[in-house]
Amino acid sequence: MELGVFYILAAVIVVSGLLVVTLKNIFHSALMLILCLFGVAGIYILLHADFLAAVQVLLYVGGVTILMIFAIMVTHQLTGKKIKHYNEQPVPAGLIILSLLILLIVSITRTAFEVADKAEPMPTVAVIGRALMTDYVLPFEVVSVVLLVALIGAIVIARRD
Amino acid sequence: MIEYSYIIAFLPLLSYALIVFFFSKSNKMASGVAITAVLTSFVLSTIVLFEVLADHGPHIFEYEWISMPGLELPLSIYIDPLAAVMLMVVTIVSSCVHIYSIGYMHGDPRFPRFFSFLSLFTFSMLGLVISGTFFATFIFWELVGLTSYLLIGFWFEKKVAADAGKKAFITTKIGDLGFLAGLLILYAAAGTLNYEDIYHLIEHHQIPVIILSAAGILLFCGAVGKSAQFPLHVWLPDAMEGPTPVSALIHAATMVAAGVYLTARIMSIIVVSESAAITIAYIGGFTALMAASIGLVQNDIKRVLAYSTVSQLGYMILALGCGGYTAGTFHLMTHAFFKALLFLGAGSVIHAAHTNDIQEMGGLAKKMPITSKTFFIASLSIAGIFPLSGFWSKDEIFLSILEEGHIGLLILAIVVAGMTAFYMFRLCFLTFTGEPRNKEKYEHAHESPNTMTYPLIFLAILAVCAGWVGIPWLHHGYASFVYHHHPHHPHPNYMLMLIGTIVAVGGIYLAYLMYYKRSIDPVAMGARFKGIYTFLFNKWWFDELYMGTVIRFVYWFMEVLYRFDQGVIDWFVNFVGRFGLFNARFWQTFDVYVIDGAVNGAGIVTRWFAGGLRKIQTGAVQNYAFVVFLGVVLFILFRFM
Amino acid sequence: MDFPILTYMIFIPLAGMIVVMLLNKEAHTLIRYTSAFFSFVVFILSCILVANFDGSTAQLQFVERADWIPSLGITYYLGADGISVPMLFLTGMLSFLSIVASFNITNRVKEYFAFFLLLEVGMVGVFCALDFFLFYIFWEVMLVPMYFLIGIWGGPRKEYAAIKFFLYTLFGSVLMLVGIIALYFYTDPHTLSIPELIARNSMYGYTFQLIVFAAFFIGFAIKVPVWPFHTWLPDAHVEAPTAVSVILAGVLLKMGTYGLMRISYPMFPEAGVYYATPVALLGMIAIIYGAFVSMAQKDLKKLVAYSSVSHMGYCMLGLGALTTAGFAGCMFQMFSHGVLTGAMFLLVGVLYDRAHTREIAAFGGIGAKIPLYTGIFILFGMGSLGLPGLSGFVSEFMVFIGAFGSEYIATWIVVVSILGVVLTAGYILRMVQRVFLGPFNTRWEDLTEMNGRELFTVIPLAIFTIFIGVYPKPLVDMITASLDNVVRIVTG
Amino acid sequence: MATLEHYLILSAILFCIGVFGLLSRRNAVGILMSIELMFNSANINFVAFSKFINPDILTGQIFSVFVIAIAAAEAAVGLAIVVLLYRNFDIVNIDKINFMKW
Repeated sequence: MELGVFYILAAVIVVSGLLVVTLKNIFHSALMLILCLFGVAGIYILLHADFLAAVQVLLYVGGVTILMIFAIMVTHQLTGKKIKHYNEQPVPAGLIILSLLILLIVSITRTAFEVADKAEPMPTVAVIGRALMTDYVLPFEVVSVVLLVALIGAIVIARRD
Repeated sequence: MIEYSYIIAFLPLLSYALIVFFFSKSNKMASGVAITAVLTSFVLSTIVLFEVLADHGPHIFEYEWISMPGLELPLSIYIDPLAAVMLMVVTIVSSCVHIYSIGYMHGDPRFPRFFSFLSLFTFSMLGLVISGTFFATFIFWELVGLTSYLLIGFWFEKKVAADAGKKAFITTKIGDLGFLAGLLILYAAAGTLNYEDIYHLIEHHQIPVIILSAAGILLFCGAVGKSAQFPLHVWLPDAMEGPTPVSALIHAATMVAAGVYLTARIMSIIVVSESAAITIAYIGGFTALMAASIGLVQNDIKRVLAYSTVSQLGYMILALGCGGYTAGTFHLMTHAFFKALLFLGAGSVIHAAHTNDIQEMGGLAKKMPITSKTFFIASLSIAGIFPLSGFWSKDEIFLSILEEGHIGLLILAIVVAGMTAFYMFRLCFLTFTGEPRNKEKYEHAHESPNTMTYPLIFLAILAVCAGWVGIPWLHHGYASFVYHHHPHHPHPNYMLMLIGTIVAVGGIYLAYLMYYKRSIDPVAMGARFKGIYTFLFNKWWFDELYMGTVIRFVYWFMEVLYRFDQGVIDWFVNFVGRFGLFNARFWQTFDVYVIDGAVNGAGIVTRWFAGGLRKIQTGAVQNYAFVVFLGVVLFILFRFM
Repeated sequence: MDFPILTYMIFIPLAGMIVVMLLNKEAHTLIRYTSAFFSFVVFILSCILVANFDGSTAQLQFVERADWIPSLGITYYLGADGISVPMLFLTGMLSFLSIVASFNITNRVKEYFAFFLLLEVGMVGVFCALDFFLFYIFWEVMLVPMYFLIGIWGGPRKEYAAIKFFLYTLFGSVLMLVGIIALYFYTDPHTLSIPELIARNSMYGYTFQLIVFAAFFIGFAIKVPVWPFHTWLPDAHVEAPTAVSVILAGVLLKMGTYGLMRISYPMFPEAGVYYATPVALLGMIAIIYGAFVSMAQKDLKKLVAYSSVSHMGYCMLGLGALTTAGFAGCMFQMFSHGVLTGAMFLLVGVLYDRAHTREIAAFGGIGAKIPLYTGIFILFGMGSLGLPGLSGFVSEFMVFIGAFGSEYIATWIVVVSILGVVLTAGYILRMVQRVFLGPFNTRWEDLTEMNGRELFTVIPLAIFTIFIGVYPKPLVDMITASLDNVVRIVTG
Repeated sequence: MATLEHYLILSAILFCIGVFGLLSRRNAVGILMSIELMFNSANINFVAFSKFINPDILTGQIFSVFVIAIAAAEAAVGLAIVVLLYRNFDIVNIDKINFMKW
C-alpha cells in the first residue's frame, strides 16, 4: 500500500517535473511546479515528516510559486508566444544529465546503507522546534538574517529608482 | 704744471672722442679740434720742459689701478729729462704732421677719421712717454701699435695697405711677447713694475743679474719689434703703404723711436748685464748695416727712407747697447726732426708727382723749390755734415762706441754713415736734379700748398739747429740734461769728427758721380755686382724667408690642428656617439627580436590559445553550468567508477 | 638686506615665462616686450645686487636659507659672494640684451621667449645656489631650454648640434652628480650644503679628494669647455640662433669655471694643488690650440666659437696658478669673455641677418660700406686680442702675472701660453682683414648699417669692455676678498 | 514497503530534471523553477536519510527547514533580478545576458 502510494507520488513528481522544464508556456510550467511541489509534500508525509509537509505547502506552494507567477505576470512575456524556449544546448545537456542520472542510480544501488531500526518521534513539530531553539540556534539566527538580507536586497534590486 | 702732465696726453684723447662722436662729418671741425689739441699739448710740454730744466726730477705721480694680494699694479707718471725731451719731440713732430695733413689729406672721404686716428696716436705716444711703470708703458705700447695698424691700413681698400697693417701689427706683437715675458719676469723677481722701484732694487743689487739679463733681453725684444730691428724689421718698409704723414709721424719720428725710448728706460739693466748690452749693441749694429745696404738699391722713395729709418734706429740701439744713453737719445731727437722732414718732403713730392718711384722722377727741384731745399737740408743732416744736427748726434754715437772699446762696431758704424750719405744723395739727385724721366708726371708736378710747406720749413730749421744743444763744447747742453746716473761729457774727439765728415762727403761724392754727373753708370755697376745687387734689391730675402718658414708653418700647423680637431677629437666624440647609437641599435634589435620576441611570443601563444578558448567563454551562464555538470559527471566517472 | 633679492632674481623670469605662456601666441610684439620687461627687471635687480654688495669681505651675502627636504639634509640655500655677484650681473645683462636681440625671431615666438626665460631661471639659480641639490637642479634646468633653443631655432645642422650639446653636458653633469653623492655619503652627518662641505674639507681623505675632484672637474670642464672636451662648442655655437650663442658663450661657459672656483677648489684643496699643473697645462693647450684652430676657420661664427676655447684657456691657466692674481685673472676673463664674445656673436648675427652667409671668404672690403659696424667689430676684436684699455687685456695680464708668480706650475707653461697672444692677434686681424678690408666686394652693395635695436644691444657691452679695461678697480674690489679666501683655503 | 533506495532514486530523477531545466531553459523564471526542483530533490534526500538512518534526532528535517528558507530567499532575490533585467533590457532570456564575455 505504502509502496503503491509512493509510486503514484513519484509518477506525479517526475511527470510534473518534466513538464515544468519542457512546457513552452512558462505560466503552465508554474502550474506544473505547484503540482510537483504538492507531490513532494506527499512524499514528506510518506516519510513521517508532517511539519515539513506543512511548511512545503505553505511556503512553497503558497509563497514561492505565487511569487513566481507574479514575476511572470510582471514581465508578461512569452505567455503563449511561439518562441524558442530552449537554448542551443538541450541535447548535450540531456545526454549529460542522462549519464549523470545513470551514474547516480548506479551508485545508489551499489551503496549499502546502514538503515537504522528506530522510530522517529511523532509529531515532529515539538522536537524540531526545540532543536531549533537549542542545538541549532545559531544557524537559525543566521538564516533569519539571510532572509532579512534577501528581503531587503530584493526590494533594493527591484526597486524603481 | 708738471703734476698735471697727464693733461698733455689726454688732450688728444679728448680730441679723438670729440671727432668720433661729434665731428665725424665735418672736415674743418675735425682738423681744427685735432690741431688745437696737439698744439695745446705742445705748449704744455714746453712748460713741463722748463720745469724739468729747473728740477731734473724724476717727478713721479702714482695712481692706484689694480690692487689685490699678490698683485699691485699702479699707474704712474714719470717725468725725467728724457721724458720731457720726448714730449717736446712728439708734440712738435705731431703738430707739424697734423698741419701738413690738412693739405695732404685734402679731399679724402675719410678725412675726419684720419684726424681722429692721428689724435689717438698722439695720445698713445704721449702716454707712452710719460708712463712711469713698465706696465703703463706696455699699455700705451700696444695702443700705439693699434693706431699704427689703423693708420697703415687707412686706405684699406688697397689690399697691400691692409696686408701691411696686419703684418705690422703681428710682427710687432711678436716682439711684444718678449716685452710681456720680460714684464712677468721682472714682476716675479721685483714685485713691482715701477721704473723708480726697479732702478732702486737694481742699484742695491737685489735682483740677480741672470734675471736682469733675461728680463733685459726680453724687454728689448719689444723694442726690436717696435723699432723694426733685425729680425723683426720686415714690417716697417711695408708700412709705407700708409698715408705719408703717418709714415712721417709714426714710422719715422715717434712710434718706431719708442723702442729706442724703451731701451733707454732699461738702461739700468743693460748697464748691469754685460750679455744683454752686447746682444743689444750687435743687433743694433747689424740692423744698421743691413738696412743701409738694402737702402742703397731701392727705388721707392718711401722705402728708401724706411730702410734709412731702420738703419738709423739701429744706430741708436747700437749706441744704447754701448752705454751711450745720452748719444742714443740725442740721435733719437735729431733723427725725429730730420727724418720727419724727409718723409714730409717725400710726401710732398709724391703729392705732386703721383708716384713713389724715383726712377720716374727727376728735375723736380725747379717745380718744387721749397720741398727740394728742405729735403736737401735734411739729407745733409742725416748724412752728418757739419754743423747740421745729424753731425753732432752721429759724432756722439761714434764716441760712445769708441769709449766702450768696440772697434769693430765703430768701423761698422762709420761704414754705415758712408752708406747713409750715399743712398740719401742718390735719392736727392734722382728726385730733384737731372732731366725729368717721366715728362707727363713732371708736367703735372707743382709746389705743395702752404699747409704742407710751412711744416717743412719749420722742421728744416730744427734739422739744422736741434743738434746744437748737444755740441760737445757746450757744458750745460744736452749731455748735462739727459743722462744716465750722472752727466757724462766725453772729450770731443776731432779725429772721429774728421773721419765721419770724410766718409759722409765721400758717400755724397760717389752719389754725385753716379747720379748727377753720371760719370759712373749705376746700371753697369748693378750688372757688374749682379749677385749682391739682387740680394740687396730683394731685401736679403727676409720676407721670402719668413713667408717660407714661419708663416707657412703657422698655416700648415693650423690646418693640421683643425684636421686633428675634426678628425681625431671630434671624431672620437662622434665615435662615442655613434658607438652609443650602434649599441642602441644592436640592443634595440636584440630587444625587438629576442626579449620582446619572447614576450610577444608568449602573447602570441596565449592569444592563439585564447582565440580558441574565448569561444568557450560565451558569457552565457548556462554554458558554464553545462561544463560544471560535465565536470561532475566526468569526476564521478573517473573517481568512483 | 631683508629683501630676498636672489629669490626674486630666480623666480621673476619664471613668472615671466608663465605670463608669456598665457599670452596669445599671435601677439608677437606683446610677447617680445613682456619677456624683455621681465628680463629687464632681473637686470635691474642685478644692478641693485652689485650696488649693495660689500666687496670687503669674503662672507656670503644676501643669504636665504630654509628647510626643504629636512630628512635628506636638503635646504633652499641661496647666497652670493664676490665670485657670483659679477656672474649674476653678467647674466642679468646678457639675458636682457639677448632677449632684445631676439626680437627678430618670427618662428614660434611664444615658445622661444618662454624657453629663454626658463633658461634665465636656470642660469641665475646656478650662480646663487649654495645647496648641491638646488645647484644640480638649476644646472639641469638650464640644459632643457638650451636643447630646444638650439634644436628648434638653430641652423641647418641644429639637431645634431643640440643632441651633441645635450648629451655631452649631461655626461658631465652625471659625473658631477656622482661626485655630489659621494660627498653626501662621505660626510657625517650627511649634508648637501656647499659652505658646510667646504668647512669640512679637512675631513676628506687624499685619495677621495683626488677622485672626486676629477669627477667634478670633468663635469665642469665639459662646460668650460676645456680641451679636449670642447668639440660640442663649435657645433652648438654655429647652429644656435644668435642670442642663444650669446648666452652660451657669455654665461653657460662661465658656469664651468664658476663651479671650479666655487666648489672644486675650496672643497678639495689638496687635490687642487695636486692637479695644478694638469689644469694649467690644459689651459695652455687650449690657448694655443684654440688659437690655431680659429685661424683655420672659414666660417665667421665658428671662428668666434673656437676663439672661446682659446679664451677660456686663460681661465684655466689662471685657476691652475692657485694665486689670487691668477684667480682674479680668471674671474676677469670670465667677465670680459662674456662681454666680448657675447658682443662678437651679436655682431656676427647682425651681419648674418643681412648677408645670409658667414663665409669669411664671401666678404671683403665691406668696411667701406658699413663703417659703424666695422668700427664696433674692430673694437670688440681688439678687446678679444687683448688690447690694453679693453677688458681682455686686464684679464690676460692678470692671468699671466698670477701664473708666472705661481709656485705650483712651471714657468714654461706660462711662456708657451704667452704665444697665444700673438696667435690671437693673428686670427682676429686675419679675419678683420678678409671681411672688412681690402677691395670692396660689389656683391654687398646693398648692405645696410646697424639699426637702432642692434646698436642698443652692443653699446652697453662696448661700454663695459672699455670701462673694465680702463678702470678695473670696481670689479677688483668686488672679487678680491672672496678669491683671496678661496686661494687661502687651497694653499693653506 | 518503499526503501531508502526508492526515495534516493526519485530524488536523483527529480534532481536531474531540475538540472536539465537549468541547463536548457531560456526563460529566467523557468530556470528559477528548475532550481526549486533541485532544492526539492535535495530535501527529499535529507528527509529520507533522516527517516532511514537517524530517525530519532531529525537532523535531516531541520536541514530541510533551512533549505526551504534559503530557497525562499533565493527565489526572492532571483525574481527581483529578473524583474530588474526585464526592466532594463526588456528581456528575460538568460542566453542574451552574456555581458560576462570579455
